[in-house]
Amino acid sequence: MKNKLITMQEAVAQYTWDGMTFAHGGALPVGSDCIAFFREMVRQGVKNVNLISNCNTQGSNLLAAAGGVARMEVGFSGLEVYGFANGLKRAVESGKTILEDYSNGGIPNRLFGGAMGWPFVPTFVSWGSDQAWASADEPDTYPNDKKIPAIKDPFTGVTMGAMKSLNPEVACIHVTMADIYGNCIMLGTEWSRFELSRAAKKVVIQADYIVDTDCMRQFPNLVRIPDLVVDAVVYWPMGVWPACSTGVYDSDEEHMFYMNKLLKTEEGTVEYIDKYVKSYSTPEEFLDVIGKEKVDQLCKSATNFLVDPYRKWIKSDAEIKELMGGR
Amino acid sequence: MKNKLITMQEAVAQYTWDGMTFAHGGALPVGSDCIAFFREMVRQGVKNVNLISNCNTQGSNLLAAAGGVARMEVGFSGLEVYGFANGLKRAVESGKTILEDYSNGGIPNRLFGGAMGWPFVPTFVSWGSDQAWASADEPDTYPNDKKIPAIKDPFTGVTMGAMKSLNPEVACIHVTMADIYGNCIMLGTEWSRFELSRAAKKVVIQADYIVDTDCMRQFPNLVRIPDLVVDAVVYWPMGVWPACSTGVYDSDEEHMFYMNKLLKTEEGTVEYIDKYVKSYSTPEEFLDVIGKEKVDQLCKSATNFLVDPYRKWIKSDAEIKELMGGR
Amino acid sequence: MDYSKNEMMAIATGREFSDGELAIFGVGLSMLAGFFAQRNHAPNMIAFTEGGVYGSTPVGGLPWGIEDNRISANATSFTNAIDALGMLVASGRVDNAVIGAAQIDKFGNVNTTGIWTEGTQPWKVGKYTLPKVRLNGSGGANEIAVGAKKYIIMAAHEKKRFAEKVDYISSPGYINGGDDRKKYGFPGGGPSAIVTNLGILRPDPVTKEFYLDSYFVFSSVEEIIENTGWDLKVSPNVKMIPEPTEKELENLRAVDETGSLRKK
Amino acid sequence: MDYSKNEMMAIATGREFSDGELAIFGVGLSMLAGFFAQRNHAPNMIAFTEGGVYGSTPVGGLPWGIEDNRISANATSFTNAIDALGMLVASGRVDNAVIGAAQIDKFGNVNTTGIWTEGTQPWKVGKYTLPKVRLNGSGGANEIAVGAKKYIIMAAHEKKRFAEKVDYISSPGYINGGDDRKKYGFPGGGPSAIVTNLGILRPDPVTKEFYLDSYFVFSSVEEIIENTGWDLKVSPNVKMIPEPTEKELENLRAVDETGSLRKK
Repeated sequence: MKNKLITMQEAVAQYTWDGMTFAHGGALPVGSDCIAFFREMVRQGVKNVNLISNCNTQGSNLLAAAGGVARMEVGFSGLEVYGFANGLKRAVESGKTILEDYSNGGIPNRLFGGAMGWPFVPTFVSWGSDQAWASADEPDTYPNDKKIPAIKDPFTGVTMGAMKSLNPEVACIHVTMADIYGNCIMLGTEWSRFELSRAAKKVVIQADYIVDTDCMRQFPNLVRIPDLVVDAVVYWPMGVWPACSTGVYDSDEEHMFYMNKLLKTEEGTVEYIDKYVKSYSTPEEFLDVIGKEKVDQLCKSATNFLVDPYRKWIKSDAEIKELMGGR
Repeated sequence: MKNKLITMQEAVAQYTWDGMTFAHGGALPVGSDCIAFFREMVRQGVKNVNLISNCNTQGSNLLAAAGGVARMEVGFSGLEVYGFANGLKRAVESGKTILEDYSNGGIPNRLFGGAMGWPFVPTFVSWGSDQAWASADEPDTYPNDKKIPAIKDPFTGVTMGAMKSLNPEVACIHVTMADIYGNCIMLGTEWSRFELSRAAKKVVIQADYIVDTDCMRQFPNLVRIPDLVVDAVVYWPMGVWPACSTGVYDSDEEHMFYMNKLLKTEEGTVEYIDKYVKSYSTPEEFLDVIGKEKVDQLCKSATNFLVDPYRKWIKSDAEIKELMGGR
Repeated sequence: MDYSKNEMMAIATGREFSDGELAIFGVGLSMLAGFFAQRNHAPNMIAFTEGGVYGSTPVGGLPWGIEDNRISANATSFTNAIDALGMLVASGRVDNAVIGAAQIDKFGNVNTTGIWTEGTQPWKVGKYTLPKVRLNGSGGANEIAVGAKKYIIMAAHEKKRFAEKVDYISSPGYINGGDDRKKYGFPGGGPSAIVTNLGILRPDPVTKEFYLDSYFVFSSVEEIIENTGWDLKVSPNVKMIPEPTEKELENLRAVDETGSLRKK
Repeated sequence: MDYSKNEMMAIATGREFSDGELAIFGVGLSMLAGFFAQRNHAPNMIAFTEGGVYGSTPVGGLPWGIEDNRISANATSFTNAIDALGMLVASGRVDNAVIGAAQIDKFGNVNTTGIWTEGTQPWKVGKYTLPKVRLNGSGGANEIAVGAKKYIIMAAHEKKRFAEKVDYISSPGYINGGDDRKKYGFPGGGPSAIVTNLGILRPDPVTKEFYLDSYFVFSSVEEIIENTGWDLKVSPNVKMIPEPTEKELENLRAVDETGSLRKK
């Protein structure tokens, strides 16, 4: 098995392109999405992306604010208690982003179908609602019978819906720990990351920690994403900031509000990108941008004890540099 | 949450009955099935059982040999390298047990569908084969178009099969560790135990170890079966014997062959039941029946290190007795 | 007694939960109402979040989201969305739940997706135009609407929110009323109550149109009718909802540590 | 050189694997052939078992089953059947695999379910009677047959096993030949070879009927025809399969620690 560690710049350069279908996260708005990967997508100016989002997060909010999202299939487009996602909301209301609505359970089911090689999944979810009848992709037909067409259960005769399975071209998935081959451990709910890692054609991992493979051999039942479905691994501390990574850091409430406020306008978005996207290139510089004091504060989480069993296998920055072979 | 610890005798008395639909294991033939629970079913003389078996194991082999299995839906009816399952084979060839064939992936998919509340799951598996065309339940129709009826994918027009979902009345699932509320940790592949624990209407857990709930709070990502889907917990060491429980004991090769040899005939089955089913009533007596030397030998497994992180939370027999409240 | 309208609403919602139920809560008001019920009168209620977080209670304040560390610090199990929303909720297994609504109609259909300029709603013009205001989408509320044995809708009682027909059905209630849910095969039973800051509406057993069941001491039948956008029927037995007891208030405030419900 | 027929068969099977392939093996002969290939010429082959056991190699001898502790002692990941058989195999993701057969027919259909008294097979009498001999069922072989990009069938070459038509199709090959797989929408490509203790058969690119491609130094075209229950076509380029090289034998025997293949 080969060493798959690459830099964030390399990962975005190799695994993203204009017009791609990109799935992210498999996480909730305040949960473990690959926000750092999104920042780099914005920096490299990826455009016209078809997003497969379980939920919106600050990552998709940022990319949409920057005008990079052509289309998005999503279960929840807000930021939970942080309110509406202003960047995305602006893009949708102006018609820049076409938003196709599903539900929080619907997207994981569609990814499950894609992972299984099924062309569709049967569903009662979204059925009998405007999530089935209204389609932003086919706006001129209402009620629409093609987005979630009817299918008859051959055993009971009940008519239910069929949802199209999803096989995104690329997914970036945040995990707590990965080894250099791509074996991954997630702490906290895995939300839809398991099925996403199998449904996507290419998978890039963004990890809080790089750990030795011995950690995986001690806890193989925790390795829900095995190396064989992973194409690249990026080490990026605080990669979910300003949201939280269970066990590692809490969400930055102040920055969540601040970021969302700036994304409300085009000028604010430019300002945000200058300050928090273009202002660094290495993980070390990224931590400086957040600020040492803030990082230390956020990394004191009531969930820290969850990482304790694995600490002895965590690689130091110096060890990781060596594993990166001078990249 | 209530203390769900009960004895094996109570579990079988409360959760099994003649004519029931019973699912077991979600395990492979040499893997973690609830063999001890099957022994008690045989002792209590449960009859006419409709088995939902992912694979046959020594448990279903024994119950079938004893004449307790009316019908079985199964993906694999053998014992892997240990050969044919003689008790089951005899019951099938004599017409005592109706065996309805699926595949090893088909049964988990059907349990998944049952857990999801879908009436069916789409399938290419079993499709275009005699697993679809031949039905032991409806022997007079061949080719059969009702066992796995055709369904058309509304997106591509491809015709595929629909498999009926499964919601067994009761499942017994073996796990490595459980707390008294039914939170469970499995070591080794979980095979189809996750979806089985959600598809079954009642779930009884058979555990190698009882651990403190603090263990679950330290490793919540390992708790793939949470308390809320569990009805009862039975503590039963060596409960998978003569097959293996990853991390705890290896399979007893000698007894695997010996047991299977006896189950080949009715007389042998009676002998086996006398010696290895009716000869004990407590876990302690059960270990005596296996023999201390043999137990010690089997419990020296190359997989033992997998249990190390959890040892400090394992309850002693004395503590468990107290938790059982004098049962 | 001194309490806020929001506290009354949370307590009235909490009273809809019975001991022993399997329940799912969202963040915010819904979680407060649920944990209040558990503390007050339903100690054996089993609650989880759609994040697949089991056995936990909030630590350090109300969570900002259902995957927030504040709800993950003392969990006994973490699984995933397919498990929590699919196997436990959409499947028909959950007994009770709470969802919110930006707009709601007389058959209990909920809109959390978008507000359209009057006359441009998809169901009126037969096509999908851009909403004037994009809301957040259904999240896991659609699963609850489809699968929960019953559930409660919480909403601020205003005329523009209580519409004859919602602009967009994000989470289906009784759709066009009567038996309409049957047509869709939903495992769940539909909404059992709409609890607002003014009172409680319940569905007619046959037509499934929501009528006024009860009001608070600080509201009235007239006020509720005025603030409802459809021709609201009133139960012949319409009654006043008992004020919070001291014990209820004490338990609610123990859950609402930061006093978020007292503010208004 | 001194080697057994079973060793030749395992090596011939192993040669069908290329470096870098994602492969799934069963227990026994299949696993030996696979691990031999990995050691001998396909170091970057990624292998797993249908048990959802990843990254492991056998410890303490060949496993008795795919969930045996002997294959679980040094895994990097344990998942489940839906993942291994559904998401990786049936979905069409796996490159190559090996399955066994108790009975096989000219279109590569495999029977591992039962042997019927001649004339009572379901497809002959239009009903399902009891098999004379109950076999083990398909296990995960059906998933491989449906989903693997290609796969190899290993079988003992005997006339009664190599039938015009199998009693029961447990794992579909090319069904009735030609394009027949297309009718069923299978993601996988079908069997690429039947490797026996006498030689190798391959499917005709158009008719999908298996013809004799090659034989071993210790067998012959005639012997193979005699031991085949259908009118076996022989390739105009039929050739002898090269004997094992010293390196191949060394690598096979390193994998077959207990010498199980040498015994016969």
